Amino acid sequence: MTTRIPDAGMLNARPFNVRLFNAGTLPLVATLAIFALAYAVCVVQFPAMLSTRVAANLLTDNAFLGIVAVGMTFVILSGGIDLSVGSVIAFTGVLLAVLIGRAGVHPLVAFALALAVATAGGAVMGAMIHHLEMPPFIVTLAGMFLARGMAFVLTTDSLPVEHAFYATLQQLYWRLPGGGRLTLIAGVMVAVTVAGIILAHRTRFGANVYALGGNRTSAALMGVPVGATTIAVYALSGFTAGLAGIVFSLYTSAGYPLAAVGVELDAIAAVVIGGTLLTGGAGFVAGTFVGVLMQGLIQTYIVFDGTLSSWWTKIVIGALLFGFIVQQRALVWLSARRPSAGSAT
Amino acid sequence: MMPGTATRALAGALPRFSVLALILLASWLAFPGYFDVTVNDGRLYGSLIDVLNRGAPVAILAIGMTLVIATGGVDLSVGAVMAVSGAVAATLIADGQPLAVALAAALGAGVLCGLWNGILVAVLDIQPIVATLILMVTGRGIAQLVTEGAIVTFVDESLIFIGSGAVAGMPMPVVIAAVLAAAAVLLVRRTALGMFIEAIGVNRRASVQAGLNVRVVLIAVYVASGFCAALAGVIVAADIRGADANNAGLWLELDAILAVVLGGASLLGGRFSILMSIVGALIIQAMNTGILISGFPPEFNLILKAAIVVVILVLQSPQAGRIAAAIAARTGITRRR
Amino acid sequence: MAHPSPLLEARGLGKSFLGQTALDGVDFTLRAGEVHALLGENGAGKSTLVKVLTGVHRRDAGTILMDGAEVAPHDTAGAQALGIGTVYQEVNLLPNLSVAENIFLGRQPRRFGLVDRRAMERNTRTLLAGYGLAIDVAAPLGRFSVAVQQIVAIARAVDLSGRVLILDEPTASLDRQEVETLFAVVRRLKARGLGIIFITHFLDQVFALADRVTVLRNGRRIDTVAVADTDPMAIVQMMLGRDLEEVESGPGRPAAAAGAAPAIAFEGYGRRRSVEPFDLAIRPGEVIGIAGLLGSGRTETARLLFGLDAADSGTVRIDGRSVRIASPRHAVALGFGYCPEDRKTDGIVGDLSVRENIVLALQARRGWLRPLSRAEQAELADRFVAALDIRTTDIEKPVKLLSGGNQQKAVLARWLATEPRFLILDEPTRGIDVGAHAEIIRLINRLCDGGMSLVVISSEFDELVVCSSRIVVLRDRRHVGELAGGALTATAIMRTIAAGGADDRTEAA
Amino acid sequence: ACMVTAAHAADMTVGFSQIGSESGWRAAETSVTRSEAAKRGITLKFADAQQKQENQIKAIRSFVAQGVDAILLAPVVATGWESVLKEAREAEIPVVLLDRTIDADKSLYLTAVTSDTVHEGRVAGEWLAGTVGDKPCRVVELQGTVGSSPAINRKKGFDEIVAKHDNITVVRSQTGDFTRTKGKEVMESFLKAEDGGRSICALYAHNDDMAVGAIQAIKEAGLKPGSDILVVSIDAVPDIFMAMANGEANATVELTPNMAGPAFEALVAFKETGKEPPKWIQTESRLYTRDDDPRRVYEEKKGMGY
Ligand SMILES: Nc1ncnc2c1ncn2[C@@H]1O[C@H](COP(=O)(O)OP(=O)(O)OP(=O)(O)O)[C@@H](O)[C@H]1O
Ligand SMILES: Nc1ncnc2c1ncn2[C@@H]1O[C@H](COP(=O)(O)OP(=O)(O)OP(=O)(O)O)[C@@H](O)[C@H]1O
Ligand SMILES: [Mg+2]
Ligand SMILES: [Mg+2]
Repeated sequence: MTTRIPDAGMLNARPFNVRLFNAGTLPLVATLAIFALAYAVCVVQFPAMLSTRVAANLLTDNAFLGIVAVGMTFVILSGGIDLSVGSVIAFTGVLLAVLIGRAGVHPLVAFALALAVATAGGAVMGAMIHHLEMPPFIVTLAGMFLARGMAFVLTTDSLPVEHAFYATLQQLYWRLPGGGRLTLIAGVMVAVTVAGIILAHRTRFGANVYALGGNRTSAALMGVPVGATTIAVYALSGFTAGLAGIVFSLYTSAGYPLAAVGVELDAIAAVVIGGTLLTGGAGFVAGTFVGVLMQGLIQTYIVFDGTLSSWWTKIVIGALLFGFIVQQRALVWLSARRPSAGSAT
Repeated sequence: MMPGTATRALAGALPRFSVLALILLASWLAFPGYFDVTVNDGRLYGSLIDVLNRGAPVAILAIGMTLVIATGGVDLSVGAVMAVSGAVAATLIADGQPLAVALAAALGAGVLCGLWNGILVAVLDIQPIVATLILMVTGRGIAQLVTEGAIVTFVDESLIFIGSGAVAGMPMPVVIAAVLAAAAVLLVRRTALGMFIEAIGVNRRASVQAGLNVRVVLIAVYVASGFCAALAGVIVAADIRGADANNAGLWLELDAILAVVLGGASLLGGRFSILMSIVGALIIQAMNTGILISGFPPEFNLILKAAIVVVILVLQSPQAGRIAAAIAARTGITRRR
Repeated sequence: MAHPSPLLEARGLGKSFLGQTALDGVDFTLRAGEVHALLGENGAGKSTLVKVLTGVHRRDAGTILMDGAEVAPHDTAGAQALGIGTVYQEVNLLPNLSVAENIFLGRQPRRFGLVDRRAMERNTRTLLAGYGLAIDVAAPLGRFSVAVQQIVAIARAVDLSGRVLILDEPTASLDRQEVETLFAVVRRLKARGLGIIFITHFLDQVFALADRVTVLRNGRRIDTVAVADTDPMAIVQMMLGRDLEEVESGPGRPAAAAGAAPAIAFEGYGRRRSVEPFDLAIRPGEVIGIAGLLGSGRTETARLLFGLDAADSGTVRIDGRSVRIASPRHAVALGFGYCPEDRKTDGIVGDLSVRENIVLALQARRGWLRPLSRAEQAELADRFVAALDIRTTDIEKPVKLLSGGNQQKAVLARWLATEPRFLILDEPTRGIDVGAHAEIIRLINRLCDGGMSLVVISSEFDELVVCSSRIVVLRDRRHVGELAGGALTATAIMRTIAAGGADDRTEAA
Repeated sequence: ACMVTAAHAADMTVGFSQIGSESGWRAAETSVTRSEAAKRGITLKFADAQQKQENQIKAIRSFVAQGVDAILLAPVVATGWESVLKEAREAEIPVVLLDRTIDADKSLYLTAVTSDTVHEGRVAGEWLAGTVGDKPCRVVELQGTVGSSPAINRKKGFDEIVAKHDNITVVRSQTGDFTRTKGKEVMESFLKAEDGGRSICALYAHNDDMAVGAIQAIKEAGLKPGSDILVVSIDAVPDIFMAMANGEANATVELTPNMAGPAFEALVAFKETGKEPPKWIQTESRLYTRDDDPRRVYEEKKGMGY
């Protein structure tokens, strides 16, 4: 009997179905491949799109979205959702404009304050979700109303921000050959993404987030601090939303209560396009980054085309989105076909 | 119903109705005439009627949305589908087509949209939120394409009647919503559909292995949602005697989802109650009407909304439920669940 | 046990769920260096006791002491901090995380503050090697069978437990080798002075491993005795409160059915990368056992037969007509049924009531337009709750709130309710107590006499031998042999497996 | 004085960053712009920003990247354009603002073709003051989208006039989001709150669409819009003229959708002769009442793509 124990080991040693890449990273690979393909197609049609200018703009113009999407990725990985981010961006912008413009606070101080407020707001929502056991959807929807409402109370009009420091920050860019400029905020976005990747895949917190998304009760039974993690996740999302707000206010040097309407949906879309499951537990921050660029690319393509009416614009955006998703599905499906259990549905 | 489910249903209904009552009461305090209902040339007339009438479209959306959410999905496209169906109905009527044709085309368009969503979700296995996001963007474009961005106005009384007519004093939208709700409840509870939908929402793998035709059920719920959205779209267009492709149903998908969640359904799928979702829709509308009637400056609308939603949250949270149960127990009222 | 200083002690533990009492003044002591078996019928309160001890459930009454000092872990993390490692009944790991992450979740090795994957995976491999498991530890856990997952769960708990290890039915779907390995590990820990709580329904395992036994019935502690001073019959008597009338043992099903013509015939049936083509002819009233080691392809064979995985070779003929089984729906329509191995993910629909879970498959076959009335459903549910002795307060209780064994019974009931002509059972008696076990085997025998054919997959070779008329032996996803008549013995199965592997041992390595 | 070669209108490519298509008026502006460009043989690159400033900024950036000859910008909001317009200036591409000015250094754009939205509010207010004379008049106001500059300015202008007349008071003011549906819903609540509308003497709506919605609400409440309750609004879209023709509305202030015409004039002149146009080309805010043969105006405007 005992002689056969190693034998059993041998049996199991047969690497269970062998494949090109592990099903986990597959959506990411697919997303990347398709983005590359899409960009190539664009360039073929409009050679001008190859310029460093366009590439750099892609980063700069989507910086705030990219940043907020990183936070959103964590929320979605944990099996939740955060609808408040768009409003928080607007609120932060207005708050900064008021603090700097009216109260004459130095921008850096204002930044710190804004980040603190946004993070705290996120934490509060997380606490409500955990302790009141209420669906994230409603809690963050309330947050969405509140943040924009506060923005309106601060000002209904749009406030410009004139401050030497802002000007200098905006002038901070690295001119690429070919007229492109890698701006500060683009740098911030990339930095946040990298930080997100590390946080997600290289820390205990990250693992706990995935655990939560996988199965709350199991996670609890494995000793994951569910409450603390939930709160931390929404605090993080609040923080990135605040940071995105700062970036947006640098981007437009103004605070506007109607800014960033519907950004939450763009962010969620970017995350999901990036291959993260909305049900939580599976996905990649890197994928989100590509998802953001993908959306930016679609916008740029439309503008370059320049012949589309308002309605055709919408239709084409949808069509491109569809084409992209379907290709992604196809790729994943083709190489993810497994003979064994688990792929039941 | 078996005692078990009966009491469980009651336990679910209580907090929601009390929330609704609370909001109505608050509005009444803000505006004494709130509960007055008079008859004005054959139509019931009063704030309460407004709540029902204005709440009808979202309630109708919520019916379809409930089924979709029960399967663990979500339909972001309902707002856009409203715009499409409204546009189709208006343009056809404006071309002098008979009501029947216009209605058929409009609802047909909705069903097609639902079918599209359903196939994306059930066959291509795309995550519902993205799948329907596609139509959310495209749909409004299509609607504007139909109306060329203009507001198509019409004067056809038969269509207008659907929006602002009245049967036995009740505004038409309310009647339609009521009938649809009744039909939907019968459809899911008097057949096995309801159980299948819930089973799929709770454990799709197990449902497949039990021999359910999961794909067909999924497609069916999205079609239902599309149909409801189309109907709501026609009502909204008829109400303002014109199809506003740019704004019809804008952001209503959020209200619909909120209504369902307020109704107690989980976005992860599973147990659902169409009636509770409709109560959810009424809660939302009561809130909006209350804010309008209260006379606060509009800058505060969102803050009020947020405050109210938070209150609802606390009232409906299981925690509150437990506390209530404890109090009930102490005061001798035993509530078995 | 010379020095009876209780390591873990519980006094007068009480727990009730919404009016239903699950634990009622239970006293329990665990000594250092002992294996303490916890026995009882399904629904007796074993898992609840474990969950109360580890702080998953708030206790309503009673105190918990460790080394004589009162402790109050209010969640698993707290329990782990106290050195209590637990494998809960349902494999409670995270299918979306890698095997390594599952084992080291919350205590990952770190370098420069960052998780050191390489180290983590290295440690995992060495850890699992100790259980004869050499799998790709970077792959998501969900990709592995329940058996593999169970071993991983055990490995994690053992690694966590400094003082106490709690195992709630760890051997449910393990075969002899894994059980042996597990026992070896447990004995090592015992020697190290840990206290081990061991829940199982296999009495032979109790007598092989445990020092003392505590028996629960209806949430009450009946007695705690030293294994040395008792015998199986006595324990069964304590568990059931009555004597167990023995099931007729020996080669259970007469090969009599052998005469009849095969009703269902699979020929050259197989699927690439899954199960190599095989022939299987099933006669009415026949019970075919499928034996094999973990990963040998039993579950995959079952999935193939039921149309869950599409076969890419071979044909099926039913009563001579050749048919296509492209999906479970077809299979169900043809009168097939399938109790999956993993009741949690593939079986129960947790939030639905016991009633709904029982009627689900039947209703699915009738279609949505021909609903069973509430009355019919209730009647059906009541009948099977009685027949399989499913312990539940009422048939409207969400099935996820039932005890593990009772959930298993509910899934079985779902298929029996469809009165299938061909039923596939993958580890059917997983977590089912001796009393119910006997009941179920008797029921199945009756159905087979009524003409139902059966395929049973079980890691319990003895159980297979008892109830089947033929046994197909699998190895490495190949059908390597078939035993019938007098050849039906556990040892024969072992021999076939070993022999079947002989020729391709090199390929396996 | 930054252009080197004098281009001809014919071979001019102009990028047009439009806010979106949120209203009939906006659609009209777009189609008029297209036709005005076509008239002059200008190739128009059109970008719809879906109401998002970031999209408009993206659009301008890629116009610059494509090297268009000029850019038309209908800004969604007054602030936040400096940096991107600087980029345009560096690329020596003149920018013309449509229907809204921005608070930024005037050197950043060539000229702005807009109406004075505060003035529009004043015109509406003066009409009302003139009509009611010194009779007391309780006014309800339907505001545009909270925070949008037309809403803010049209309220500002109207309030200026109201302040001058003690007999006129704005008793209720809520937002109708510039849409018919909300206009109707809000008006319904106004009517309830002001005992069935009998105590309301006039409605001031920030745009015609809300007015049209409100008119229906008034009718359903059993009152006569246009006589029981005076209706004055802004934009002059066709449907309001139909309402006027039916005696259900009283006055509207025109906001012409033809902003591009003057803009192109200025651009062409600038490109050919290099002469700088004035920094602000104000379009007329004409008042229309029932005396202006609304039916005729309706017919005229119907074809303009409202
Ligand atoms: N969360 C819960 N809510 C309500 N009832 C519960 C809950 N958990 C367990 N029960 C009930 O408590 C009783 C004891 O359950 P428990 O899981 O402890 O049984 P068990 O001894 O582990 O049975 P098995 O051998 O089948 O695992 C059962 O009747 C079960 O229905
Ligand atoms: N050694 C292994 N490595 C990886 N996955 C495995 C292994 N063994 C089993 N599995 C997983 O378990 C599923 C069931 O496999 P299989 O049917 O071969 O197991 P089995 O023979 O039923 O034994 P058991 O069910 O006890 O694992 C397989 O589809 C596969 O996903
Ligand atoms: Mg148990
Ligand atoms: Mg198996």
